This record gives sequence, C-alpha cells and structure tokens, in this order.
Amino acid sequence: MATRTNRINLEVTQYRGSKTTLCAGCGHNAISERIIDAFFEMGVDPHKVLKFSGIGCSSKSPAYFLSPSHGFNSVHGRMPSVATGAMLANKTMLAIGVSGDGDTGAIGAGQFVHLMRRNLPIIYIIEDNGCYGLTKGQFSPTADLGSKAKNGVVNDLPPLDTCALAIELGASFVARSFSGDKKQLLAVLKAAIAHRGTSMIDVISPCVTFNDHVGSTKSYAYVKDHDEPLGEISFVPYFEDISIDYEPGSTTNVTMHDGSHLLLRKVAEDYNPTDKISALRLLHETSRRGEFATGVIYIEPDKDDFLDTLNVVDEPLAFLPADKIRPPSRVLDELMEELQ
Amino acid sequence: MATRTNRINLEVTQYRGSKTTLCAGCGHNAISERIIDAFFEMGVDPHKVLKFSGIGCSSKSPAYFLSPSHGFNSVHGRMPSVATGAMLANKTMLAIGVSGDGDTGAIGAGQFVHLMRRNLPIIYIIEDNGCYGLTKGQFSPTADLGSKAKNGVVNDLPPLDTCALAIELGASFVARSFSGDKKQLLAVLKAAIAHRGTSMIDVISPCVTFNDHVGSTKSYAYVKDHDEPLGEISFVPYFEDISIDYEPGSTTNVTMHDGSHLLLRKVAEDYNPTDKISALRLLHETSRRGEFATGVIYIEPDKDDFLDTLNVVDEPLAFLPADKIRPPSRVLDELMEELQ
Amino acid sequence: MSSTLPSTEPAQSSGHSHVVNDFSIQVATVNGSGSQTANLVLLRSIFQMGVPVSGKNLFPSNIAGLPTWFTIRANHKGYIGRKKEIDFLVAMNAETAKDDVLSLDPGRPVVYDEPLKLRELRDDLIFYPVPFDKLVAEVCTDAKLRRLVKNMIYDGVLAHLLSIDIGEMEKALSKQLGHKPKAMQLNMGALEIGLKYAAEHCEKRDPFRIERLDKTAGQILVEGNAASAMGCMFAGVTVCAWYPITPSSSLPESLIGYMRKYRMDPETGKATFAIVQAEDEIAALGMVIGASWAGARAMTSTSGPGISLMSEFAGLSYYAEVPAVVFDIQRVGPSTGLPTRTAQGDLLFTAVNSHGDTKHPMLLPSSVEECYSMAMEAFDLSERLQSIVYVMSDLDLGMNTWMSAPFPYPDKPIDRGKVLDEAKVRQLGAEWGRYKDVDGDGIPWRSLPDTPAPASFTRGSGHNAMAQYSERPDDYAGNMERLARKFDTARTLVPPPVIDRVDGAKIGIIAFGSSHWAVEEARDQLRDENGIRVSYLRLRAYPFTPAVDEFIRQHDRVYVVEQNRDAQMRSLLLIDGEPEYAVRLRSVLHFNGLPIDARSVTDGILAQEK
Amino acid sequence: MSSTLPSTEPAQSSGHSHVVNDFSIQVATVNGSGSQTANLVLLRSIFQMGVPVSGKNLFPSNIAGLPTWFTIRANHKGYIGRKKEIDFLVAMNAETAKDDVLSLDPGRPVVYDEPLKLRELRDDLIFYPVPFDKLVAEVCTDAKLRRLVKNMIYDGVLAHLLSIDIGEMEKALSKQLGHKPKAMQLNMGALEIGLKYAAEHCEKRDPFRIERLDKTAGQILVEGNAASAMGCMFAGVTVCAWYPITPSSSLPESLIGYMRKYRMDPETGKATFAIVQAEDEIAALGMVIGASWAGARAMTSTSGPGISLMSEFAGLSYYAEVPAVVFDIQRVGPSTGLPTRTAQGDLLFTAVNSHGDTKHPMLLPSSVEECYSMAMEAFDLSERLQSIVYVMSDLDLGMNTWMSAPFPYPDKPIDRGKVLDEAKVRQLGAEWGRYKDVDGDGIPWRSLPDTPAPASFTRGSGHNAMAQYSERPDDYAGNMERLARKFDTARTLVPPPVIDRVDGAKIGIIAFGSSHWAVEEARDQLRDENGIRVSYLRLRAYPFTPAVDEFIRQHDRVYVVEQNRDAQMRSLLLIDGEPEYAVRLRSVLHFNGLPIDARSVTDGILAQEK
Ligand SMILES: Cc1ncc(C[n+]2csc(CCOP(=O)(O)OP(=O)(O)O)c2C)c(N)n1
Ligand SMILES: Cc1ncc(C[n+]2csc(CCOP(=O)(O)OP(=O)(O)O)c2C)c(N)n1
Ligand code: SF4
Ligand code: SF4
Ligand SMILES: [Mg+2]
Ligand SMILES: [Mg+2]
Repeated sequence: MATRTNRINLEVTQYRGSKTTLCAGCGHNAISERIIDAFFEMGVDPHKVLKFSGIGCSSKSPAYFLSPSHGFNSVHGRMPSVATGAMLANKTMLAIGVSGDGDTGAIGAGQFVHLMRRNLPIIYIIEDNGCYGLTKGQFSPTADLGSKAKNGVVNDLPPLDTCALAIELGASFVARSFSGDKKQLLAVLKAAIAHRGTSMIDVISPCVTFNDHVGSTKSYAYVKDHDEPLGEISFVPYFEDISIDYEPGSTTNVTMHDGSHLLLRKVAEDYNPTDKISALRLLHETSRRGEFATGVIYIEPDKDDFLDTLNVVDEPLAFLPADKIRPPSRVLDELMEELQ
Repeated sequence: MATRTNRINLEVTQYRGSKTTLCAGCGHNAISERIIDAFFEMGVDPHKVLKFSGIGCSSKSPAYFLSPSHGFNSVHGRMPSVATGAMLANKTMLAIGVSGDGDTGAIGAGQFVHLMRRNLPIIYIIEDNGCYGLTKGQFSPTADLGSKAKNGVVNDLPPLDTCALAIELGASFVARSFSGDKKQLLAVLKAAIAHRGTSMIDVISPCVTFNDHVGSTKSYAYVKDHDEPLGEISFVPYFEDISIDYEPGSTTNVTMHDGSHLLLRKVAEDYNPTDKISALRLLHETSRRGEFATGVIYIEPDKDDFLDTLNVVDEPLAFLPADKIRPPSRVLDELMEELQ
Repeated sequence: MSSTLPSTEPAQSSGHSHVVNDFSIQVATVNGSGSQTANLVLLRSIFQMGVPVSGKNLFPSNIAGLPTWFTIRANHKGYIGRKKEIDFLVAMNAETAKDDVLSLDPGRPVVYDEPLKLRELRDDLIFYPVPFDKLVAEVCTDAKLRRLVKNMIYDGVLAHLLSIDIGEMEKALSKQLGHKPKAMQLNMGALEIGLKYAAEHCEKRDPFRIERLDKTAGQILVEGNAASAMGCMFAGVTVCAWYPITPSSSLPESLIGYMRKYRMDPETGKATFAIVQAEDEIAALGMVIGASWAGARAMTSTSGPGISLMSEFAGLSYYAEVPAVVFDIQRVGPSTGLPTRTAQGDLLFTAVNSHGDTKHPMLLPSSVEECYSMAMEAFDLSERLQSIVYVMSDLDLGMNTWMSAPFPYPDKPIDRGKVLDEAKVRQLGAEWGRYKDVDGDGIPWRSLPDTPAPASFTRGSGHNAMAQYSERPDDYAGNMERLARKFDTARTLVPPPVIDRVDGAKIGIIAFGSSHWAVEEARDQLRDENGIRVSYLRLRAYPFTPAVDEFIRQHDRVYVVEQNRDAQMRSLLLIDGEPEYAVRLRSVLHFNGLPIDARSVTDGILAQEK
Repeated sequence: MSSTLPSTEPAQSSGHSHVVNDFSIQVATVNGSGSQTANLVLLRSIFQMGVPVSGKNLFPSNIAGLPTWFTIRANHKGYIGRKKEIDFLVAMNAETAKDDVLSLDPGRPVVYDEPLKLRELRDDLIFYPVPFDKLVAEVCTDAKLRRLVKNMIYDGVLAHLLSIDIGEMEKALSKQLGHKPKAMQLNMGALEIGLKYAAEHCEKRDPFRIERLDKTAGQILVEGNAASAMGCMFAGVTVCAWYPITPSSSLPESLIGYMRKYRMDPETGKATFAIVQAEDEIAALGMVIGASWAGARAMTSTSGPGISLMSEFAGLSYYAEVPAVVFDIQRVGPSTGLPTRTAQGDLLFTAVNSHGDTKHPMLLPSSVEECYSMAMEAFDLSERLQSIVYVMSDLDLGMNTWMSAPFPYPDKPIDRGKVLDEAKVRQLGAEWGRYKDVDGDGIPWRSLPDTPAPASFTRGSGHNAMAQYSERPDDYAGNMERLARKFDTARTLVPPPVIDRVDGAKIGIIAFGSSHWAVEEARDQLRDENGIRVSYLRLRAYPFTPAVDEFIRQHDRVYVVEQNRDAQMRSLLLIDGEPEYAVRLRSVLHFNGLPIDARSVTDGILAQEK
C-alpha cells in the first residue's frame, strides 16, 4: 500500500524533525506531533515555513518538527522580535513560533505584549507547563495561585492569563488547548494555519519531570479534570467543501479570511468568540472556578496584520534586485544639490 | 496671617521640589502640583516617602516635588524593579513612581506587567501624552490609532490601554485621569495614598510641544472634549469623619482598608468599580467611542500586596542589627558537621 | 589635561588690528527659542562667502527653557574642529550671560540684549548693546511670533559688524524658509532692522571680519547622521528597526525621509523597505538579526544605553553568525550620562560586547563623508563576515553641521557575501556545512530560507560544522578557532588606516573619528609654534591591520588621542598589538563632553614631551 | 593546545603492578537515571577512607536521556583538579560506550553492562562484564524502581575491585538515604549483590586499588554554590533577587534553604530577608540596586547571558554609586553556548561592563572556601566602594563536589561602608555632598532614606558633587576623575594575590579561579618531570595590586593560564600593567568546556619553552 501523501504530494515524513531530546512523556512532544499532523494535513509547503523559538525545553522543539524548514532557536524571551524581523524580510513565509510560559510570561513579557499589539502574522504557541522545565522546575508566571512545587513550596502570586492578555492587546486569533486533547489541538492548529494575523495558542503541556505531581494545577491529571472545552470544535479548510451538516442553532460558523470554516458546536448562547468582552468574561469566570476554558476563545478573522500596515512591495524585501534597492546616481546628485 | 499647615504641622513648601525644567504648560507640571497638594493635604511625612522614575520628561518630575524625600531617577523602563527592590529593603515607606507612556508602554512593558502582577505597594503614575516627549515627539504605544503626529504621519497601531492591562494583571487600584482636571486628579491621588497595593494611575498629560496640535487625540483640546468622568468622585480620609450626606442610591461608597472612604456619585447603575469585567467593559466601550473614561475605574481595597506574601519581619530589612543578619558560629559548626 | 572649562589663554589672533576669516562666534540663547534658524543662516552666509566654517550646537538634555550655545568657527585655513577660545559673543540668555561674559579673553566683542546690562561686568571688552525687544516689536505685530523672529535680528547686527553680505544672508534664509513666504518676509524684516540698527548705533571697534574667499565652492553642508542615512539608502538597506535616543534619532528619522522619497517602487508605489520603531533596543537588534537571517540588509541605530541593552543579541550575532549593522552615535556615559554631549566612550565595551569570547568589528568614521561611505562598507562587511558590524560615530559628527566635498556615488556593486545559490549548492554538494570553513578564511556559506539551498537550523547554543546541536569539546573548540580565524580575515577586509608619515619624525599620533580635525590642526600648531613635526595614523576600523604595528615601530613615542577617560583605544592597541611596542603608546585624553579641540591636543602632547 | 578531546598519552601510574590511591574513575551513564546517588556514594566512601578525592559531573543541557559522565579522582598527594586521562571506566550508557572504550589508554579496566558486548571492541583492555539487569531484578521487585537502583550495583562491584570498604559505602549511603529506610534497604541490597557478583565472577586483573590513608580527617565535601550561599548568609544578605540559569541556580536555591532554616527571626518567626525570583536578569539587578539604595545588603546570581542583560544597570550602579553584589557562575559562551560546561570567559567583558567609561571590581574565588569567604568580602567591598562587585566563580567550582578544610567563622564585623549617621551628619554639616570626596579616597558618603541624614536624589545622568543635575564640563570631568580615584582605592581594599616565589625561578605563572588546582599540580609536573621550577601568583581580584607588576618584574617569562580563548586576563594585565613588562606575558589557554587539567598546563608551557 502506497504511503499517504497530502494535497501537495508530500509524505508526513517530510514534516517530521530530528529525534526529540525532551523527557519521555513531556507534553511538548505531543504538541510537536500535532504540529506535524496539522501542517501535513493542511498541505503547507515546508519550504515556505519559518520556525522560531526562545530558550527552554519548549523552545527546543522546533528542531523536532518540519526539518525541511529553516529554524531559529534564538535567545530567552526574545523570539518575538526575531520573528518580526524575519517576516519583515520575507512576508511570503508562514511563521510558527514556539515559546514556553517562562520564555513568554517572565523574561519575554515585553516582547510578547508588542508582538500581540502588532498582530504580526505568526502562529505563536506557548507550551505552558507552569514552570521552568529546563532549569529544573521553578514556578513560572503562569503557575496558579496555590499550586504546589515538587519541593512543597506553594506559589503565592496570581497567574498571568496569556489568552486574556493577547485578546486585550490585539491578537486576532486566541486559543487555549491541552497537549492531551489531540483532536481539539489539531483543529485549533489547522485553524491557526488558515488565519492571517497573530494566532496565539496557549497549550497546557504538563512537565512530567517537575510539575506533574499531586498539588500541581498543571499536572496531567489535574488539567484533564479541569479542562472545560468550549463545545466541540471542527475546522473545514477552504480546499474541502463544507459537507458536514450542522444544526445552525447550536453551532457557530466562523468564516476565515481564506474561506475556511471554523465550526464551534454547543457553545453557551451568551458566548460570542468574535466579541472581546464576552471572551474575557469567559476566561475570568472559568479561571475563578479553577477551570481551563479550552478551544478558540477569540477570533477576528479579517483584522489587518502588521505587514499590511507597512505598505511594502509584494515580493520579499530579502530578494529585491540591486537596482531596486540602490537608487541611481542622479538621486545622489539631487541630494548633493540641496546641500550646497 | 500664619501660613497654613497640615495635620503633621508641615507647610506646603515642604512638599515642593526644585524648579521644573519642563516646558511651560506641560501637563506633567500640573500633575506635580496635584501630587504636592495631595501629599500635603493627606499629611504624609515626606521623610517616609520614596520617589522613583525611569527616563523621560515625565520621569524628570520627581525632582520637582517632595524635596525632603529621597528620589531615584533610574534607567529607561526599569523603574518597577528598582522600586520593588527598595520596598523589599524598607517596607515601612510609601512609594510613588512616575513614568511615561513610552517608559512604561514601550521599553518598560515587561517590568510593568510584573509589578502589576505582584501588586507591589506603590502609587504608579503614568504621565501619558501619547508620545516620546524627551526624544522629540515620536509615537508611543499609547498613541491612538489614527492620531496624527506633528509631521503629519498617522499612527497605524492600536493603543495599549494601560488601565485595562493593569486590571487584567492584578493591580488593586486602577484609575485614569487628566492633568487638566484638578479636582478629580487630586481626589484620585488622595485615594491612592490611602490604598495599600498597586495604585496604577494613567494621567493623560498633553505634551504642549510635540503632541498638542489638531489631529492629535492627546491634545489638551481633544482630551477635554472626550473626557468621560465616571460621575463625581470624592475622597474622605479616615482622619476626617464622613459628614457629607449622600443619596445612597446614586452613590457608591467604597471603604478603603485604612478606613477612608471613596465616594463615587452618579455612576451608571450597571457599573461596579470592584468588578473586573464591569471595569473592562467600560474601558472597551468608551474607547470604542473614542472617549476616555476617567476616575477610579477598578478597586479591590483589601487585596494582599506583594510584601504581605513574603512574611518578612516588620522592621525595615535595611536596618536590622548585625546580630539579626549574621547567624552565630554554632550555625556554621552545624553546617560543617553535615558536610563532613 | 583638557577636562576643564574653556581656558582663557589669549587667542592667537587678538592683538592685530584686523582679524579676517579666522575667529569663533558663540551665540548664547535658550533652547526652544527658535534660534536654530538664525544660527544656520549666519553659518550659511559665511559659507556662501567662500569662507570655511563649522557649526557646533551645545544644547541641554531637555526640550525648552535651558541654556544653549551655538558656536560658529570661520577659518581661512579650513580648520573645522572646535576652537577652544570664544572670540565673538552674542549674549541673548539672561541666565548664562554673566558666566559667558566673564569667561571671555580681554578685548573680545559682545553683542547683547540691552536690558542685561552686561557692560557693568567688565571694562576690558567691547560691548554692543541692542534693544532686541524694542526692535522686534517694530517688525512683528504678532506678539506670539516675536520670540522666534527676535533672534534673526542679531544676524542683521552681525552682518554689519562682521561685514557679512546681507544678500548672502537673504539667500541662506530663503534656503530655509523659502517655502514659507510669510515667515520669510517676517525674518527678512528682522534681519534688516538689525542691520539698520547696528549701522546707526554700533560703531565697529573690534578686529573681527569676514571677507570673501573661494574655499567653499562646490562644497556641501550636512550633519553626519543625515550622511549616514544617505549611505544606508545607497547601501540598499531593506529593513531598519530602531528606538529613539539622542543623539541617534536623527539618523533613522533622516532615513525615513530619504527612503519615502527615493525608495518607493515606481511601478507599485509601494515601499522597497520596512522601517519599524521597535519597543526598545533589545527588540530593535532582535528584529535586525531576524531580518538579516531571512536575507534582508538590516540595520539599527542607537547610542550608549542601547549598546548596553543589545549585549545579549550581539553575542548571538557573533556566535550564530548572523549579519547586523549597528550605528552607535556615541554620547557621554556612563549610564544616562550627558545625552547631549559628545564622547568616544563605548569603544572597548563594544569591541568585546557580550559574555564569553566575543569580538566585533567596528568602523570609525571621522567625517560626514565617511559617515556616508562607511555606512555602505558596514553592510558589505557585515554580510561578508556574517557578523555584527558597529559604526562608531558620535554626537559631534552626527548632529553638528560639517562642510564636505560632495559624496561620490558608490563604485563597487553591493556585496551580499557568501550566500548559497543554486550553482554553489551544486558545486559544494555534501561538502557544505553551515559552519564549515570550506574556503580556509574562516567564513562559512549561508543558506537563506525561501531559496533552493538546504535548510539549516540556527542557534546560539553549541553546534558543529553541520549546524547540529553539539556539546563535544572538539566541536566547540574547533568552531571557536574558526571564528578567531574569521576575525583575522576581517583585518584584510576592513578599511585600512590613513597614514601621513613625516620622515624623521620621532613622534606619531594615532587618532580616529571626530578627533581627526583637532589632530590635523594640532599637528600644524606643533610644527608652527613648537617646531615639532609629528606623523599621523588615522584608524578607520577595528580589528587593526598590520600597518598599525608598522607605524608604531617607526616612532619612538606614539600619542593615542581619544575622547574618553580610560584610554580605550590605547587599551585595544595594547591587547592586539606587538607587546614590545607597548612602552611607546601614550595617551591624550579629552572627556568633558565638549568636542575635542586642537589646543587641548597640542597641550596634552607638549606636557608629555617636556 | 588543550582544546582537543582527552589525549591518549600513557597515564603516569600504569606500568606498576599496583597503583594505589592515584587514579581516575569515569562512570558513563544517562542523565535522569539517578546515577547521582551511586556516584556520590562512591566518592564519599573513598573520602571516608582518608583518600583525597574530587568529583566532576559532565552533564548535558537537557533534563533526561542524554549522556552524562561522572569522573572521580582519588589522589594521595591531594591533587583534586581534573585528571586528563581516564584510568578506570564504568560503561553503563549504550550510546557512548563505544567511544568511551576506544578513548582509553591500553591496559585500562572497564566495568560494563554485559549486553553491550564491549569486549569485542579492543583486546588491550581489562574487561569486567556485569549483567546489571539480571542482578537488579533479584533485589528489586518493583520494575519502576529498578532503573534507579541498578546504578548502586556498580558501586558494589567497584567496592570489590578497588577494595573499598563496603562499610564506608553503607555509611555514605545512609548519609544520603538514611531518612528513607525503604530506599536505603533497596540500595543496600543492590550494593551487596554487586559486591557478591564481583567477588564470584570478576577476578582482579588491574592494578588500581584504594588503601586507607589519613588525609581527609576533618575535611568537608561541598559544592561551590552551596559554599557561596553560606557566605552570603553570614555576610548578612537581606535581599536577594534572582532569575534561574544554569549553573547559577543552585546558589540562590541553596541560599533559600539555609535562610529558611537559620535566618527566621526567633521572636516573630518571620524572615529577616526577602528572596525574590525576578522576571528576568534585568529586573533582578534592578531590584538589587533599588534594595541597596534603600539600605539592604543585596545580591543576585547569574551566568553569562544574565551578565550581558545586566549591562545597562551595571553602568547605573557604577555612575550613581549604588552597591550591588553579583555572582557570575561562568559557563561556556558566547551566547547560549554550552550551558553545562565550564569556562572563565566573561572576565574582560565584565570588567568594563557598560557603555561609557566604566570599570568594575571582580573577586576571583579558586576554592569552595573562597566561594564562601569572598561572598562576605564582596558585600563589604561593594558597600565600602559603593559600586557593583562581581564574584567570578564558574561551573566547575560552583556545581562540582570539592574537598576542603571546614570554613572559618568570619573574624571581621560586617562593614556597611560610609553611611551617614547622626554623628557624621553633624560633623560634616554643610561640607557634605553625596558625591563629594571629603576623605580624599574618592569614596563619598551615602545618605539612606528613613534616617536622619539629608535626602538626596540619585540619578544616572550628569551630576555635581551635591548630587544636583549638571551638564557642566568641569562637574562631569571632576566627577569622572574622582571615580577613577575611587577605583585606585579599590586596589588597596581587594584581596591581594597569593604569591609563591621560587628563588632563582625565571618562569612565573599567573592564574586564578578554578585553574588553581591544575596549576599547582602542573608546577609539580614541571619540577619532577622536567626539572623546571616556576613561581606562581594567584590573582584573587581585579583591579590588580602593585604586587602583580612586582611579580612580573621578577620573572623573564610569565604564563597567564586561563580558561578562555581570548586571553582575557592577560588583556587586563596588558591594559593595567607596566607597559615595559608586556613582552613577558604569555598565554596558556584552555577552552573546550572541560575543567582545565594539569597536563594541559604543563604541555602548554613546555611547548613555549622549547
Ligand atoms: C537570559 C537567560 N536567562 C536565563 C536562562 C536560563 N533558562 C533557560 S530555559 C529557562 C526557562 C524555561 O522555562 P519555559 O520557557 O517555561 O520553558 P520550559 O523549559 O518550561 O518548556 C531559563 C530561565 C537563559 N537561557 N537565558
Ligand atoms: C535605554 C534607553 N533608550 C532610549 C532612551 C532615550 N529616551 C529618553 S526618554 C525616552 C522616551 C520618553 O517617553 P515617555 O516615557 O513617554 O516620556 P515623556 O518624555 O513623553 O514624558 C527615550 C526613548 C534612553 N534614555 N534610554
Ligand atoms: S523537564 Fe519537563 S518540560 Fe523539560 S523536557 Fe522534561 S518534561 Fe518536558
Ligand atoms: S517636550 Fe512635551 S512632555 Fe516634554 S516637557 Fe515639553 S511639553 Fe512636556
Ligand atoms: Mg515552562
Ligand atoms: Mg510620553
């Protein structure tokens, strides 16, 4: 039997990366798997993808998917600026960045704020385990109030809700998911690939070595128990016709700018994923109950992204020919004229 | 006639600073005046006050009030960490920090996020003119979408709403005011002095030199027209008995942890300053209308502040005697034992 | 040592009955008072009369209301460095007038605002009181505008006293205000009333005057930051990320102006560049590194505090080998220091900027022309070396107005360095490794995303020649040795020093950057006043070329002239140079925030020659 | 040059029929497999037998699953630096077993996991195969625990082969697991079965053995970071702000442990300290500066990347003169580099860390005892000098286990430096200025908030002696000259070098930090193997004291031994030292991430002596 290929005739192997060096069972590995599936199933050309990360166990993972894509494992907390620069240089690429809750929430908070505000076209994934894995388990800013560390210490600061912040700051696609929920995470990732603008996805991803014990609110067991999916989510890419029949009443159908459809089934009536306040209320209320609302929490399908606002030529700036980037000598003459 | 003194028998002159070097008419100067009045009228001992700032025209202003207080004009965007360290060293002090919209919103966004999250006891004032005054008028991250610079360039990024962020992040007292509204600003500052925890006050403060022209949404005229005060606000300190009779229906009375009262008259019924979502909705709706909601927008009077969570001794760590900070030799002996 | 207030030695020129085309004028005003127009008109009119000039603006680190001094130097020999002594004072600022007057040498003329009553301060000066407010009221009815127009009156007064052609002043004025007829007419009125008043009331009693010469024909007047911006445009910059800071801001801001005018795609009307105001300097360099990594020609511009904040990313650029062009328009440090004063104080820190073993190339422009040409060299060098390259300008060069020959159009095509194209990929085949030294010069071949070249994974952590993660001792050491080789290759690629060897000279001077002008003048002083002839090597880049050791070998004593306290360039020479010549290196240091002047250099050398 | 993989020269000790108490053991495992317990028990049991030991853990920069090597050196002479050659191998890691075995010198013994079939690789080694999985199954029923217990078996095997007293092993084990009876009993079972198996199946065929000695009586075993943490506690630290980073984290984390135990106020049960995990290194140093400014004794700890990020604040500390203690547990750079490997690569960058003219004192601990004592000196020095002080430790010192004499209790009282109290305020009166040099040592008097002293305004911008904002050239230059004076005063306050001058020696060595142990051993090698006697100066601080120039003057050739590529300490010596001695300074450089070893130093010197 011939190995399965996608719509651009690539096999899934061409979406894989090198062998992971993360702990066996680490949530981050599960996320890498979903990324591989999503890019394969969406038929994204790996040569048109740029991978970015900061520093951390999570930030190592871009080496573990999409080998044919160029990747940049930058410095701690500064992935947003590096990704921004790269997209300025070549706006035709699809950017995916992987960060951690420490990399984004602690040292990276400033750059996170400004990337979200710019709505840079990028899939921004936070592999969120509530701790600093690579430095052996200290609390990160997303650690929940009262969560216990392995050494028994209790966290006494409130968590940063990266989803609420992203919504407030201007990201046009904001989701939360769980490394253990294959189906939902895959759908969310596919929708993010279809979206243009910042897709901020906070994926709760238990650290099996330092933060998976009883008392931790980011342990696999705890998250499984307190995961509150926003109804069922399914994604229909523009290249498949939307056959699935659904009862209009209970289903919200969001049409994305590329013509893909995001279907949200059985979401509470009073909740509207295109309304910021409604999304923020949901986040506040679920977190007050100690639950994690997961799914696509906010989406603004047609918002201009950062590159739209810059009015640059369509071809990549990186490859403009010399005659387009060095003005002729008469320009210099004109300038010298004026200064005489 | 004897010059007026406050409840600790100081004259207002003891709350003044050195001569301002800011432009005549700069909103920042008006704010310094209100700070002087508020500290004088509240009878705060200047020797128990610490002044902090980053870099900018706004950040120069701590030199222009409270000369008897120690001040630290630190580096650009990093005032929060310096203030945090100082309060760790001496928790008995009252901290006031002055920043700018660039100092806080651009380079300082990361430290802003973490100070708010920690709810450090400090009065954190952003003198917000939507531009970088000291570097001659470039847009800052609080510049409104579509606002025009003096050179005609139009801002194409959405503004950071520092109040919405502060609420989301955990600040327990969040207000917005206008350098031109003496009465409201004074009341807000007095309430902030009474509050324990982070009092984040975004004061719109027009830059008369670079951002006061037609087309700017931070010009004096524009702000005056679009200022939407949250009803009338009055503050009654604990040391004055609350004589003013008010109609309970239309007035919200917030009792602060020191027993002072914050009275908000004629606020919309559906608005509750102690509810985050209600405060966020207000901010989103007014800004959608291009208006500035001013007043005390959110308050959580009894939230623990950062220093409470650290369980440190009551006296200042800075002045602990040697015998409290250097353990006796038997402790060393015990440690050496264990290592043998 | 020149770390003192301007001294009060008698100026060379006083005494004579006439001092023509060789003196300095200082205009003391308040910043924000619009004196800039009047000062530039004065500067330009002298320039238009064919007399070499330079203008230096000494302004405070605030926006309005504090003292500002603008000094203009006219010199027939073409000396355009700062002159230490003030020959002619225009005192408009009540706050500083007293100090300004007291610091003058005897016999100096002072034009001042009559109400200041300066005449009472000294009797050994020549005073020209002028009732500015009275005069301005006559020509400007609108009270609000008077503050601005007032300054133009002293130009009129000086036109008379220094016999500057009023026609040239009008020409200079229209160059600035030509497009605003109303302002033009108002200011002309002020000029004329000043001229008229002086003619009637200020009988000439001082020796200073301007006479027509032919020494500025075809020359331009420009600030270094504008020149650098032009250089970046012609270098083909495609991405610029920056964060405002004095004295750097005017570089990216000039760039925005030029690019909007000359770099819009004619077909589509869209920009062939992206210029982004970042949230801070860390993000600015991060964007530059990301952009260069993806194939753009990217740059940023900053000053001291930004250089400090960029340290971590500078190390990433070094070790991951990603190009980046960084302009450091140096100001006085440490810390916030004196943001509006000039220095050469970031050299040693920048050369080794970041933890671990790092070394960065630096270019050292000394003229507005080099601000322009070295911008282009910086991009080529940075992509060729796959390394960050710093252009170490300073406030004096960047923000002051300098005379120069017109800039030449680049004669070399743009060099993108070793970037894999299809042919090269085929040629190298399996031989290629992102960090493999296939050419023996320590410089590997880059592969860019969105090209046919194989993908590679870039990281700041340990890697082998194939860009794979590695902690192996031999991989690490081998890579670090290659990087050292690459730095040696840089010596052969950076612009060589400019050497003026005087045969028989026992003394040499090594200098660089904006110190150049004072050094050239000091050499003449040493020759003419003391009969001492000195050779001169002007550094144009770090790392140094062998010619530098050669120069030191040729002289018994070599004075390294620099504008910092810690002899930073001398330190780099000690670290990199031949140890046996260490004893020959001496220092002349200038670090008070004022641009270095010839007299301080001369005195600094003589003091050590005794 | 030692920047290569461990060489394969014959070890000194092979050949003899018995090699007693002088060899190295390498245990190759996988990290996260719990081998740490087994390795420390092995180390400790030898230590308890009175034989000097050192242990070095070579681990990867990830959490689990990658190769780790633990090397133990036993040496009767007390050499505790790394030994280049591996004498005895325990091969537990399938991934590296082949390389591990191939890199051994002939005649070396190898204990290995039987299924690895290593015997087939070489016939010139002595192999001891052990069926670990079979054995562990016998003593541990719970399959999940086997992975962890398994390692203890090789301890049992080595007890037999090296004749280590099993009683000492039990003692060492209970020291670690005493409080966990179940684990204790499981591991004892593993120990015994290993011993039993070896006794029955591993006939001794190698020369290596441990015999009781009396050279460790009263000594302690500790890591440098724990020692520094103790030092900070006894220094009276009150505020610590930190951000996690390898290899620094264990310093603040040990501090938290000690402080929670010994620094809680007996009366109130509250903490006499605040330790805060900051959001990053910039904030960490910002908090430290804020805390010191308000009167706390404050510190942070970091490694290379953090040092880079702290540059701007370091400049503020220098120029605003605010104390701060910063530990740099150096790792391999540039950039992220090799986070779990050791280096001395941040020296030059740290010494001048920040733009403008800045200079910072650095302390250079070379032993765990100095990690402890210099922590205390750092706080006193920092408050005395009102300056940031760096303690330049490294991964080898900080994270590895070292033998040491017990630490002495501080004999000096805490020194808070020149802080105004009521008496001093009265005495100085109007004489006082925050930045006024009233004592002539360049060190002004601080006034702290919440004290009777007058308030002052602290800023990183230009200021005069009275701490008022100033842009005056003379104020600026005068202040900078005073700061230079203060730095000279620092020379008299920092710990002086330790000098062992050998009369008649033409050669000297200058070294510092963790290189000390290899240097001491190399001196013996040079004397015993080559008949060359060399003097030794061990630097303990920057800036240098006059004794350093003196030492160089006394020798024809001075080798500066350091663990970096760019000869950074030599560079500082060239910058600060007597130029005439520059020619005498040579370099021995080691930079492959492994701790420096004596053989590399000896070879490095001999290569240049030929
Ligand atoms: C500037 C800097 N500071 C500190 C570190 C050390 N460090 C490496 S990873 C990390 C935190 C990782 O946490 P997170 O981003 O949550 O990733 P995780 O390992 O949990 O997936 C830290 C502090 C560093 N590499 N660089
Ligand atoms: C690290 C650093 N970068 C840049 C600067 C230059 N700078 C000084 S003030 C300022 C912005 C000030 O804007 P804001 O905080 O809004 O204050 P304002 O002047 O508008 O009151 C900048 C960018 C600096 N001092 N330090
Ligand atoms: S330490 Fe935690 S986060 Fe890191 S790889 Fe292991 S499980 Fe994953
Ligand atoms: S420039 Fe603007 S912000 Fe600065 S002092 Fe002047 S008016 Fe105020
Ligand atoms: Mg994490
Ligand atoms: Mg502002």
